[in-house]
Order: sequence, then structure tokens, then C-alpha cells
Amino acid sequence: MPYLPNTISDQQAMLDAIGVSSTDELFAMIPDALRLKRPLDLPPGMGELELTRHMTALAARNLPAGQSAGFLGGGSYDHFIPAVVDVIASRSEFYTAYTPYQPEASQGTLQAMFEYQTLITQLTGMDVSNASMYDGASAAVEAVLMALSATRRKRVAVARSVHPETRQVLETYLTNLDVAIDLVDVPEGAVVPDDAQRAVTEQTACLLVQQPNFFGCLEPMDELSRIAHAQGALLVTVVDPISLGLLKRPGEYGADLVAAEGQSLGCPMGFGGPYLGILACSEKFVRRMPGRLVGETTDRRGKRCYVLTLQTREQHIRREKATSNICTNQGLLALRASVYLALMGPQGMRQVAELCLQKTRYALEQLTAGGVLKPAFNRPVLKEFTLRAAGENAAKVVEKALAEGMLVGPSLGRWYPELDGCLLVAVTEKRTRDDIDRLASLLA
Amino acid sequence: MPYLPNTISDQQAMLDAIGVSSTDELFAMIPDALRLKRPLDLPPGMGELELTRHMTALAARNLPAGQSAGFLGGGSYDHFIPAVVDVIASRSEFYTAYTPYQPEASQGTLQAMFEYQTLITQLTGMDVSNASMYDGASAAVEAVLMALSATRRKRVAVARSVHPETRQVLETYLTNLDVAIDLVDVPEGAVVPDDAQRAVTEQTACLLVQQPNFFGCLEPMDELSRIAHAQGALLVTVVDPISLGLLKRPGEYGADLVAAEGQSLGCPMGFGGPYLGILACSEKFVRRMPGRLVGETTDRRGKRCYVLTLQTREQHIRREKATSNICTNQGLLALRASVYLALMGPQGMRQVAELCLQKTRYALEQLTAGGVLKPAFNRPVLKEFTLRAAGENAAKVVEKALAEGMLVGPSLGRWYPELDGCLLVAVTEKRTRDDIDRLASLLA
Amino acid sequence: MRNQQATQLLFELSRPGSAAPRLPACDVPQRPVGELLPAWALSEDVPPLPELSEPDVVRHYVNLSQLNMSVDTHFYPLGSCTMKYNPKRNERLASLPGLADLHPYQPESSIQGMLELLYECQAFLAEISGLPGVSLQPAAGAHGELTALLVAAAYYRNRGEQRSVVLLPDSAHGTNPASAAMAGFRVVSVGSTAEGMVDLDDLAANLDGQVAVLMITNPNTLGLFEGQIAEITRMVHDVGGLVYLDGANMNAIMGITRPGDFGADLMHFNPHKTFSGPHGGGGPGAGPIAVTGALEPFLPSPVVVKDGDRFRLDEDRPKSIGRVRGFFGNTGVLVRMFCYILTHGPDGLRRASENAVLNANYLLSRVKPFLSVPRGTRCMHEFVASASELKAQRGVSAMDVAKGLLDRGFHAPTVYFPLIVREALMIEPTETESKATLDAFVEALFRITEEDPQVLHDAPHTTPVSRPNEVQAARQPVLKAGKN
Amino acid sequence: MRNQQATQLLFELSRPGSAAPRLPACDVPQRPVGELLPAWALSEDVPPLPELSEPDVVRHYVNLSQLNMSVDTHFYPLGSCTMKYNPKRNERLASLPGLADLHPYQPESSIQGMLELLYECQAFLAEISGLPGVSLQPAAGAHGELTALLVAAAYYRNRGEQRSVVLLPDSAHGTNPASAAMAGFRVVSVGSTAEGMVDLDDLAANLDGQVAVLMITNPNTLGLFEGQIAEITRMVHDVGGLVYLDGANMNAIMGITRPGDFGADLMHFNPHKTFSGPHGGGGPGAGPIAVTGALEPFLPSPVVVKDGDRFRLDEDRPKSIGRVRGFFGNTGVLVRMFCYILTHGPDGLRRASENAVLNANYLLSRVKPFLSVPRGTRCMHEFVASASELKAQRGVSAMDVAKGLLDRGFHAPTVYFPLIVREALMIEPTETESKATLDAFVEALFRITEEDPQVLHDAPHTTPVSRPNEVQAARQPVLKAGKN
Ligand SMILES: Cc1ncc(COP(=O)(O)O)c(C=O)c1O
Ligand SMILES: Cc1ncc(COP(=O)(O)O)c(C=O)c1O
Repeated sequence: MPYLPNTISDQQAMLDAIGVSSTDELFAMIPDALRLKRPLDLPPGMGELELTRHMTALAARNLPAGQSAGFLGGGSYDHFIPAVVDVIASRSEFYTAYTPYQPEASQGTLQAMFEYQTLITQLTGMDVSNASMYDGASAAVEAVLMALSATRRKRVAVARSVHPETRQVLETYLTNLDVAIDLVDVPEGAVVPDDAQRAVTEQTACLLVQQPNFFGCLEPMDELSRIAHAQGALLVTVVDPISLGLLKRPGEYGADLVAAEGQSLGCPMGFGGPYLGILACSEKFVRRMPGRLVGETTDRRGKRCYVLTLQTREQHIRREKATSNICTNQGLLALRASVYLALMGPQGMRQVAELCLQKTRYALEQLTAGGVLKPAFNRPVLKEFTLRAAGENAAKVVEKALAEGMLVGPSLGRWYPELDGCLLVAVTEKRTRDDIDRLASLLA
Repeated sequence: MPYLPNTISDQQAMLDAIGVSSTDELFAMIPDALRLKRPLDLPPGMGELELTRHMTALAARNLPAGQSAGFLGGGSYDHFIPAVVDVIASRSEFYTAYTPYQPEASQGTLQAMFEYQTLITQLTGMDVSNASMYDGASAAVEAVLMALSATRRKRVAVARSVHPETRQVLETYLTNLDVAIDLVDVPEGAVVPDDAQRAVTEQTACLLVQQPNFFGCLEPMDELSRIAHAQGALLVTVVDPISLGLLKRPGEYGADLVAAEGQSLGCPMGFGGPYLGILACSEKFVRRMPGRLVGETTDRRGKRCYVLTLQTREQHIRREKATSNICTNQGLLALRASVYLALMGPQGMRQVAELCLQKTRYALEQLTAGGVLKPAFNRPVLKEFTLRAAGENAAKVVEKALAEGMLVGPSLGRWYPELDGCLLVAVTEKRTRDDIDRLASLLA
Repeated sequence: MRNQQATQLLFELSRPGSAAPRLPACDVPQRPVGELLPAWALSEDVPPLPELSEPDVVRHYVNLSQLNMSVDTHFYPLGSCTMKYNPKRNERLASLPGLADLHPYQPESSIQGMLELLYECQAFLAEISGLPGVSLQPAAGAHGELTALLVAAAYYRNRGEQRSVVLLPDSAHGTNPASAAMAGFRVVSVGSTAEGMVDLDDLAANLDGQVAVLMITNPNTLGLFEGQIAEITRMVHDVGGLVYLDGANMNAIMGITRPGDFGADLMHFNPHKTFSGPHGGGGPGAGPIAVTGALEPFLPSPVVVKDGDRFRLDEDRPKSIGRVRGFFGNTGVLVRMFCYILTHGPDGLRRASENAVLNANYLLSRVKPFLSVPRGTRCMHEFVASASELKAQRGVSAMDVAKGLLDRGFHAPTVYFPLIVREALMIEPTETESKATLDAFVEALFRITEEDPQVLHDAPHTTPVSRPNEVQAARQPVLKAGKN
Repeated sequence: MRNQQATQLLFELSRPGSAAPRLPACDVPQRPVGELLPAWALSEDVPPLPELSEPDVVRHYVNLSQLNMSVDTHFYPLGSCTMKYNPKRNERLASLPGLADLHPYQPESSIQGMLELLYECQAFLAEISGLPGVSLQPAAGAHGELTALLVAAAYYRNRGEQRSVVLLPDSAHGTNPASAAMAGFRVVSVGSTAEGMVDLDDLAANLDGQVAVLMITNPNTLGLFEGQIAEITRMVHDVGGLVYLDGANMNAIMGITRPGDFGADLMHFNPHKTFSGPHGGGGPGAGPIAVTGALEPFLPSPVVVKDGDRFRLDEDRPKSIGRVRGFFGNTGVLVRMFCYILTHGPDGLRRASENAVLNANYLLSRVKPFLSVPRGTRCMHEFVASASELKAQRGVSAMDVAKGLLDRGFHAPTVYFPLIVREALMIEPTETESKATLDAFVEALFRITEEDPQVLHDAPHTTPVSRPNEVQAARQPVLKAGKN
């Protein structure tokens, strides 16, 4: 076995020291009747070379979106990941450590997390960030749970333009919690303030909106913020971190709680995970925050240092009264996001957002030039837009692109029956004019 | 510019501190007439994303031998490289450090080099190894230079079955040194002891032989060792480190100096470099060794530690009287080889050698079963053999394999006119029975 | 020798103008941003992020990393966390572009290799657990707990039963009660016997028709196998309840006994523990769950199914609880788990467990003579020592012991958990440590028990910082840079 | 906090039987080894290598690595070595299988991308040097020197000239005379002026028909540009000699002046210095050379040529000196060089040089007030300070200063080179360091000049080991483990 350092004679010496004659004796605690009397039915073990062959063969049966002309969107994006991000995240001392329970031997992780928290507040304009959640969807749901507990209200208003999977997760989490969801429709690709007005009442804990929304369109955040706050509800926004190189920061339009899928910040698409749940809030909610928080303090010699703090919010202290059950989170992805942000800086973030914007606009024009595809909505977009396939159905468009090694979508029918025939197209800074032109000449 | 940390204002502050008004002034030492008055004629700079695209496109125009069914031999081999080797060699602290001139801040490199030296002596059965040479060929030549200086003789006997490129390098190095080379012919794929006997005289500094030789065949090392020593000449052998999992170690048959191409020990094929020149010798030649040597000693507190030692052999101390001009060597490759050997251990080395042996024999049988290809020599082989293409010429065989994505060769005509129509086939542990069968069904 | 300058905060290292533009010029016709986006949506300025050059970023983080202990550098016997070796081959293979560069919404025909891999993962976990229904979706152990409890709730709802209570032993991990609360259950604690096992009388006293689920950890958090587990599960089943197994400790029993076989109805795995997924300084993990056939219809959607020789994501699961996260799951972690299981095979997994248990018992036998281990003379893959005598006699607490270990080049065990042992030191060596390392650790621990107590109160002495003032951190929280 | 156990020698950590079999079972029919190989060729036993498990190997080396200073962790102003930042993108790209997994004997049609890359490398170096003939074959700077001298020898042989002398300034790097000797030349040293420049009178005195080559380093090893270089090269050319430029210091002059333009006939590059190839703890480097058109026919074989749109290796070079190593060259290093040059472009290379010179002059201006810098008030990319006054006044040597810097978290400069400056401290900051780092370094250096001398004699205090006993190491050399 490749990872067992003890030799037969080591094992014997250990058994002797313990005072048993075989390893089997050590399992005497397990009643015989419960023992598995056969080997597990699994493939036989493989050496590294065989495993490499096996995995390479499996990998070869996938088309890597990052290496083809990938225009897939819907919450996971093919942004460029600088080599430095991989280098730092693969430092043994970072990725083979665990939660920094021993702060004196974990200052690397702790300081990196503290910096991450700071970077996220800078990016979002919020007061406080935690050290990460599982993903964007679950972060959004935890934000809603915070709002529910902070307001002690029992209704949640949710724009239908929020990622449908986020809404599904919300439904799942709320099933047993006696909370009602009021959906705000989005007839024109974004929330109409009047509709929001109707949905948000004095019983509403929060209004959940996404910016840019799932269709790629911009929501009128200033107005929605006013509407929510007018009823004493909180504004919970889900943002695309890349968009914040250009768009107003949630703190600027008064969001109370912000969730985001941080994948765009230096994390591979990885077929959906591991991703990074970003969760930030205003100061006043800090003691309702789920998850880890790192704080600055001083050591016995007065030296600045960092520790996990406000742990009385957490499950290992508060158990059923904790703000959440989260324990293992997505630390390494938070590190990736930090390195990404540190490399990009303010100008870099602006540049990537603007490149997406310009290319997206170009792609929208090129793809709709022929009339086969039409923009589904007439609204400003940043890095993603919704197309309607005239005549043809969306799945066919996806297949047609795939046949040429290009990837578009997802198509929206499965989530929005009224948008059957529609699909998303996302254009990141990685796509070239040539990629776009090829796609357009194929589909437009 | 991506790697210049100083901002415009930093630069200004620095100019002010220096007391000049522009960077240009700093170059005042360079006469104006010598200045380049135009920009260099090079492509404009590229960002990381563009560079990645560019390099990926170049890479896509090569067929990676390591990923196809590669049966190429001739001194560079597609052996499996465990992931651990890459991980260790890409530790920043190893690969971004330099020669350990400051031992207190370089114990990592120094100890790793000391361990490397030890591992090489264990593998070769020799007394001493240095810390690396440029590659196998230049290591062999330096070994010959050592023999020349140790014996003060002026002739070198060289088997024609030594890698032709090694012999070319030897010729180049000896051109101006008033030394004669006596070639020992290899009519049957290996040295005939009588021929060696004739070539080695009292004027011969050393006999240079390769085991297994360039044709993949085994040389009668015991006899050659006796022949050389009988004339007071030294035996210099070039070995394949992988073969030492099975074959006699040079120390066992009395080699005085041993050189090897260490690429097989965990180094990528990398189109020929960087590789690892291994150089080991008997104790009595240690002060003639070229290159770095690391020695064990103690620090002021009596703690064991490591330093560069016997530096009076080296160019920075002895200048024109140094044992060699080598300075920067192949430290990182020596580290790779160490990690590889540490992972493999004695049994692993035996296993890889035996897998090569068995597969090579199987491939030899399969490839010659049809009669189109014939073994060029009837001698024992370990991981490589020479085939003669009946009727067809060797280049056609190579092309035929390539058309199916398989790689064989090199063909030998360019080095051995009498072996026009012959080519090498090497079979490492990475090749599967299926690879071999496919090749055989195509060529045999 | 440490570089103190490079480990200043990013924000202190920042100098306006030092970050170079990183991206290529725009290759499509450009328009003013103001034409493309409405003014109300735009920020007036860029986010106030720090500005650093690439060399400075690299040096900062490489130096920071060296301030950590980690599995690759140190023995890390953090109980309940299974800090085993993280195989480098798994890292290499998980980053193959054909696995790492896949978008979650790619057409299924373009990801058959990935779907097969995930399908196999489901099958592997079903076999290892003895529970046929598997969902790979949860992102960590606690997430798996929550998911499974939601499955249980859906199951009862479907049967028209109202059950509101989750029972758990007082030795349970904090995530168990927290997950139960999040799923809408009321938590009732069951006591432990003096031997550290579930108190069957107390259990019986709490069992009634309100009990939805008993959450149990087995081997439990004391490192002991609940010998009465069959009886326990029978009792719960008798009142119509379900048994949830917290699988954090699966490293002790792979191929030896299966939760499904000892009566568990639901469980989660922690691939980042049992199956060597790196812990990443606090994740990512994964929390796949396995359930009985009866519960399978309620699992989250989608699961991977096989039709003929094609694999696809099945979202048509009408009884499903729905989703518990976006996209498929923490796939990258699952890929590593897959590599781990394939590397080991049935024999290897069993031997890994055997050696984990052997290592733990060896440590136990060597530590016991000088440090009390309140419950059990044998253990499974971990055991819980107590510094309470040491504290009484010499004033040396579990925390002091932990810090003393840091000074001697060992990561500390888990301290003060489980809550039912005073001054707990929960020690889990894992199977990837050598006897030589265990011996060195025992030696260090022994020395600590004889060490001058004051030296230990002041420990650690050799770490980059000494003990942080945690009270100050919590009283006046400084949660971001530049605040004070 | 350091793990002392894991950094024992591999051989001490070895335990028979602990290395697991790493390779798959044989999938072809197997025969007894004795049937396949003759007994006389076989060893009776396996090589006595250490036996370790994978986790132990990893922990050993990761801990060892942390005992080093390196560019990624520390300011590393090692003069003459150009320890600049090693771009991570270059590492990533050089390891693409399409570049790293190529066999040197693949058919040319299967490596057109690689050949194009190398062809471009040749062209880039020709342009940067102003010398049209390029060979990428040499494996390091010294190897390039030797190669170029062999080229010169072949050139003279071809012309029927007998020239046996290589001249070099007394400030030359040790590889220069060593290379000259290896190439069969006799070495004659030329003195320097008080300003650290080549003494033209002494040069003139040594110039005659015996002189084959003058080897010169420019900027020289004092970090000064030889202002009289045009005069020098003219003088050498006048006696029919050739001028070799040691290009170790090209980092100062990229795009500013070209060796070919100031009269050099041959030169080498150090891509591991100038073009950011990582130094690897002592290599690999590369040592490509560039020569005039007249010398081009003598370059090693092969070179990459372009026929139409196909690239191929040209081995048909009848006047070539032949080969200086096996296969093509240290290609992996050249790939990184290629990435570096493409990243920078003409403008970027020039700016890199400008900033290297700016950083060096800034350091010089800040260091001069408290540490003497014997030659020159300005410098190019590096300068040589001297601790000789410090030694006279306070007994603090260059070595003491070096060790004091280690304690303060900086790598030391090159010490005791060049030989013509007593107590030399050769400081090369490179352009990838920030002013903040330089300021911190100056501060540390200044503190050292005021430090208690005894503290410095005993330094370093904070490194894993203190000063090694080098005399003992050389007297009774222990060059492998287990010897004493
Ligand atoms: C016994 C036990 N249960 C549950 C968990 C929670 O698992 P995770 O951290 O993956 O959410 C842990 C983790 O430490 C644990 O030790
Ligand atoms: C001035 C000078 N010349 C030549 C060399 C030799 O270069 P290399 O070490 O690459 O062989 C060096 C290297 O340190 C040097 O500094």
C-alpha cells in the first residue's frame, strides 16, 4: 500500500507493545455479527502509473470548456487564472493544513483569511466578510437565514431572476422552517420595481436579488434597495465579483447582506466545484454571521497576530444555537480568490470587467446580426446575455456549437418554461474576437 | 511591465536620491556612439493570457512522445515520473535558490545534494559522486578528461558502441588538447574483447564503454575492465541508471570512473534537456573531480551540517588550473533524481528494470515475428534493441509508425553508415502490451 | 532568517501604481462604457483593492505559507480530522484539464468521462457504506448531515408522519445539533455511560414517536466502537425512527464493518478525512451521503444514472428534497476521493483502516503510562487522553500540552473535544504515519509531562507568534485591515 | 516548531520494507530474468538504496526546502547571478506536455512547434546581441565560454593561424580562465586601472599575433561599463584577435547597447540570469552563444533552420566544431527564456534593464554613506562594496556582514569576488525588487555596520545551523552518508 510507512516488523513491534497478537484483535470491539465477511466489491488497487492511465483516459472523454471556445455561463465562468494562483494554492503548507485551531502554528492561513475578509469588504463595499461558505447558492441561502433571524419575520421575497438553482436551494433549506417565499416575476428580464413593491410587505424579512441577474441583465438595485428598506426588510444581493470592477458595490446601494459565487476569482470551473461562497454583511449583523471569522489581536509579546474569533456563533461552541452548522468551508478557494484579487488590483478588476463588457456586446451584436438568434431581453448586460432561437430550439443550438467544439448555454427551458428556446451566452476576457466570429458564423 | 514593482513615484524618489534627473543619465557610462538608437526588433510584449495562448498553440503543433505510444530510445527515455518528483522540484525554496554559497541559509539544497551524492554511490557502487554535470555526454567527456590527467597519458580508446553523440562531444573537447582517440569497432553489436585488447595500450589513458551500449546490447564489462587495467588504463563506463536495478554496478566490475545520463531518473524528456550528468569515481580521483561536492561537517554548536567542499578544485578558486570550468550545473535535476530514487528504493529500481526487460523482450519478439523487421544483433538486451528493416528503409518505418501516432527510432544510418536501414526501439515500463501489439501489427 | 517585510499585510505592501496591467488589449471594437451601461449601475471608482506587483504577491504568500504547520511538514494528530497524507498523484490527476476545466452546464455528451467517474463514486460509496442510495452533492460533512436530515424529514412528510426530535449522544460533534436545528428539528441529548458509550437506558427513556432521527457517530468521538450499535439501531427502528451515522470516523472501519450492515439508515462521508482530500486550511471538503433504498427517492437532485452505456444527470426525481447547493457538488474533492479509492482497492482500504487502528492503539499503549486516557483501554483510529490529572498535579492544562507540542515540532491534538472528557486531548495519528514518528511524538509528550509548568504556560516559544490574546480579539473584533 | 525528525538523512529515515511497490504488474508474458540476461551481467543484489514510504519522502523534502533562502522567499542580491523573479507563468507553460514531453529524436514533422520556438530563440538572441550566428546548445554560461573558444580555435585553424593565448582582465570570473584552459589556450591576465577598467596600456603590452581571444565582461564584474570598449575591441581586432564577451551581465544593457555593436565577436548569454530562468539551487542554466557571421560556420551542430514554412535541425555543417553535449540543449530553460522575451517585448526588456540599473544605483547611493564602494560613483546593474574599512576599524569582515544579513532576513551578496576588491560585497538587486525592499535592506546593512562586532562574528544566529566548519569538511572530506 503506497501510503503506509510501517513495515511488517514495525507492525509486529507495535502489536507487541500493545500486547495483542494481531491487528484483528484490535477490532474486538466490533461484534463479529457486524463484520463484513468478504472483501469490498471494488476494483483492485492501482499503482500510480495505472491510475494515471485510467484518469487520463477518463479525462480524454471530456471536452474541457476552458480549452475550447467556451461561452457557457449561468454562474460558472471561464475566466483566466494566473499561474501564480495555482502556485500559491498548491503550497503544501496551505493546502495540507486544516482549520487554524492552533493559531501560533497557523499564522499563514490566518493572515491569508484575514486578508481575504478585507479584500471582500473592499470589493463589495460591505463592512464584514466571513472566511467563506460552500458556494454562492448556499451563501445566498445563509444570508437569507441571517435576515430571517435578524428581522424575526417569516416571508422572503425573491426575484425570479435569481439563479434558479439558488432558489431551489433556498426552497430546500426553508422547507421545514415555516417560512414563505414570495416570488417576484421578471417579465422583461429584470425586476419591475412595482412588482417588487407588491411582493415586499411588513412581513418580509428580505428581498433577494441578483446583480447582474441570471439572464445577464442589470437589476435596478437602487430602487430595489429603497423598496426593501421602506418595509423594514433587508436587501440581500447576490453579485458576480467580476462585475464589481465596473458596477456599483452593494455597499453603495445599501445592501445589508451580500452573497456571491467566488468561482470567477481564480477558481477552476471544475464541473461545478469546489467553489467559493462569499458572504458579507453590514457591521450590525456580524454576530449572526455563519462560519469562520478571523480577527486581529496581539500575542503575549505584543506582536500583531490573527485568530479565529467570535467563535460563540459557531457550532462547536453553541451547538444547536449556532448561527449555522458550517464547519469545514472553502478555505483554499478563499485563498485562491485572495491571490487573484491581489494580482489584479483595482485596475485589473476594472480591466477584466470591461473586457467582458466589450466582448459581450460585440458577441451579442454578431450573434444576433443574422436574425436567426434574437436577444431575449432589451436590457443592459455585462458579461452574459440571453438569446432566443427563432424557430430552432435552444438544445439544437447547443448541439450545433458542440459539433464544432464550441460550448454555449445553458438553455433556459428547464427552469423557465416561458423561455423554452432561450439560452445563455457568456463571454469572458478569454474569448477572442476570432472565437466570437466563428461562433457567430456558425449560429447567426 | 509585469515584474517591475516600482511605481513611477518610487522611480522618481529613487532618481532624486541618486541625484540624477532621469534613468537615462545612469547610462552615461555607455558612449553614445555605442547606444542602440532604435527599439530591438522583437515582437511586442504579451500579457499572461496572450502568452498562454501563444505557447499553447506552439505546443499543440508537437506530438508529445510521453503521451503517445513512444518507443523512442537512444539515450532519452519515456519513464514514468511520480507526481511527488514534480511537487518537490517545484518547491519555491528549491528551484528559486542558487548555488548554496551561504550554507547557513541553504541547508535544504546542501543536504539534498549530499543525499544525491550518496544515492549515486549506492546506485553505481562507486566511492564518490559529484553534485551533477550538464548531461550524460559531457559527464562522460569530463570523466575521460579526469582519466587523461590522472594517467598523464595521451590516448583514449573508445568503443564505437558508445552513444555517437557522446563520442562527438569527446572529439570536440579533445580537438585542441593533443589527445588521440582509438576507436574500438563493434561488428556484432558489442565490443569483441580481442579488439579492445588491441586498442588499449600502455599509452591509453582509459577505455570508454557504455553499458548497455547504444544498440541496447550488453558489453562484456568484466573482461573489458581486466583489459583496461592490465595496461594501466582506467575503465570509464557510461551506464543507464535504470539498468542498475538488475545489472552489475560499475563498482562491482572495477570501473574507475562512471558517467551516466540521469534523465531516466524522474526528469522529463523535454526535447533533450535540461538533463542530468551523473559523474562518480573511486576515492582516489576525488581531487580531480569537476563540479560541486558537498561535504558533511559540524557547525559552531556542533550540529551536523553540510557545505560545498574541496572548492580548491574549482574555477572560482583555481581559475585556469581548476579541474573543470563548470559552475552552474544541473542541481534541480539532481534533486529530481534523488526524489525518484528515494521513492523507488531498491525494490522499485529492480521492478522498473525488470518491467523494461520483460516488455522489451516481448516487443522484440512481436516486432520480428513477421519477418519484415529483423533483430540487427543477436545479443542480450535490457530496455532497447536494434532492428533492421528488411527491404524497407528505417525512415519509412519511422514514418509509418508516426502516421498512427506512434514513435520509434532513432534510425541509425546517420551515425553508422553500415547500419543504414536499422533503427532503435526502446520499451519502458510505461508501454502496455496493447501499445506493443499495436506497433507490431503495424510494422511486423 | 524569516522575512518579516514580506509578511506585512497585503494592504501595507500595496503601492499605488505597482500592479501591472495583466490582460491583453481589447480585440473587438470598443465603445465607451457609458454607452454600454447605464450610469446608475456604475460605480464612480474602482474597488479600493491593494496594488502589488507579481513578485511581491508571490513572496508575500510563500512566506506566509511557511508560518503554518501542515501534514506535509509535520505530524498533525488532530483528532476527528483524519489528517492523513494527501497523495500528490491525486493533485496532479485532479488538475488534468479534462477534469478541472469542465463547465457544470456542458452538454452531457461532452462530459461522459466525468459522469462515469461520478457514477463510480456513487457506486463505491454505496458499497463501502452498505447503503445503496448516494448523493454526492453536499459540500462538507456538516452539509451532508443537514442534507440527510432534510431527506429524513421529507421521508416522514411523505409518510404523513410528524416527527420533530433528533436525538444525539452528548459526545456528538457540534455540527450534529447545529444541523438538526437548521433542518427544523428539536435536539435532545442522550447521555453516555462511564465507558463512553451511548447510555441505553437514557436512550430508551427518550425514544418515542416524536423521534425522527438518532444521530450517532460510530466509532464515536472517543474513538470507541459502540458495541451495542445493533441494539441501538433496533431500538430506534422500533419506534419508527431512523438512524443517522456521522461518518467522520469511517477511517477506522473501511471494509471491516459497514454502517448499512449495523443498522444505519443514513450517513455522510468526509472524503477530506477518510479519502485523503486535502484539508486546504479549512476546506474544501465534501459530504456525500448514503441512504437506504427506502430513502433514496428523497435524495437531492441530480444524481448520475447510467442508460445503456451513456451516463446522464437525472433531475427527474419528484420526491427529491431538491438541491442543497448550486451545480453538481465539490467535484474536485470527489475526483481525489475516486483516485484514493482506486489506488487502494478493497484490500488497501481495509489495510488503511487496520493501520490507522494499529497506529492509534500503539500510541494509546505508549501514552497511557504517563497520561490518563479516561475511557477504554483499546481504541479504534483515535483516542482521547485527558490532562486533568496533570492539571490538578502540576497546573498544566490540555492547552499547555498542545502548545508544548508545537515547540517540539508536532501539531497539537484536538483539545477540549469531546466535551464529555475534561481537558481532552483527542489524538488521531492516521495510518500514514510511521512508528518512528509516533515514537518521537510519545517522547515529546512525555517530556512535556515532566517539563517546568511555567515554561509550558508560556509556550509556544518557537512559533512565529506566541499565544494570541483571544479575549481582546472577541471583545473588540478587528475583522479587516485598516480598521483601527 | 521545526520538524527535526523529518530532516534526518534519507538513509537514517530508511526502514527496510517500507517502500511500497510503485509499478503495475507485468502485462506481458514473463520469463525468468536469468533466461533473458546472462549471469555475468547481473548484480547479485539490488542497489543498497534507502527504503521510504511516499509520505515520508514528501515530508523530508518539504521540510528540507524550508531550510533554504530563495528568491521566492527573500531578497537575494547575489552579485553576478541576477537573482530576479522567476515568473510562474513560465513554469506553467514550460511544463505543457506539448513542450515538456518531447523526445529529442522525434521526427521533425512531429515537433514543428518546438522547432519554431527554438528558431525564434536563435533570432531573438541574434537581435539582442547584434551578432547573427546563434547556437543554443551550451548548457550553462561556462559551457558557452568553452564552446565559443572552441569556435574561435576552429576559426583560426581554418585560417591556418596558430594562436595560443587568451587574454582576460584580472577582474574576470573564474570560469573564463578555466574555459580557456579547457579549450587548450594559455591564459594571460590583463590588469585593471584604479577605476576598475581594463588597463589599456597593459592590454597593449600583451597584444600580439599569439592572442586568439580577449575575454571581457561588460558591464564588468565591478558593475561598470567599460567606456573604452570600442577602443579595446579595435586594439584586439588590429592584431587579428577576437573579442569574447562574457554576457553574464546582459541584464544591464538589453536594448540599450549590443555586444555586436561595440565590437564583440562572440558572446554567451545566461538565460538563467538575464532571462529569468530559475537557478534551481545550482542549475539548470543554459549558455547559448552568439557570434559574427564570419564565425557562424563553426558553431556547434545542429542549429535550427527554416525551409519555406518548415523548420528542421541542420546537422550538415562541415566547418562546425561538432557537438558540446548530447541532444539539442537545455531546452526547458530556453522555453522559459522564450516566454520571458515574449512577455517583455523590446520595450519591456529595455525597461527591465533600466530598472535593474536604477535599483542598483539607488542602493549604491544609499549604501555609500556608510560602506565604502571603492570604484565608481555610479554603476550599472550591480556594484561592489568593500568591508575593508569596516574590518580595519571594527574587525567586521565581508563574511561577517553576509552572516549578519542572513539574520535580518536577507540573502547575502556575493562575497570575496571580484578578487580585485578586498572584502568585496557584490550587490545586485535586479529590477524585480521594490524600493521598499531595497530600503529595508539598506537599513539592515546600516545596522550591521553599527552592530557589536562579536555578535557578527558569531552570526548567523537565526538560521537552522550556525557557521559550518569548512576546514574540517575539506581536511577529512565526508562526501556521502554512512562513511564515518
Ligand atoms: C465527528 C464529526 N462530525 C462532523 C464533522 C463535520 O464535518 P465537516 O467539517 O466536513 O463539515 C466533523 C468535522 O470536524 C467531525 O469531526
Ligand atoms: C561573470 C560570470 N561569467 C560566467 C559565469 C558562468 O556562468 P554559468 O554559471 O552559467 O556557467 C558566471 C556565473 O556565475 C558569471 O557571474
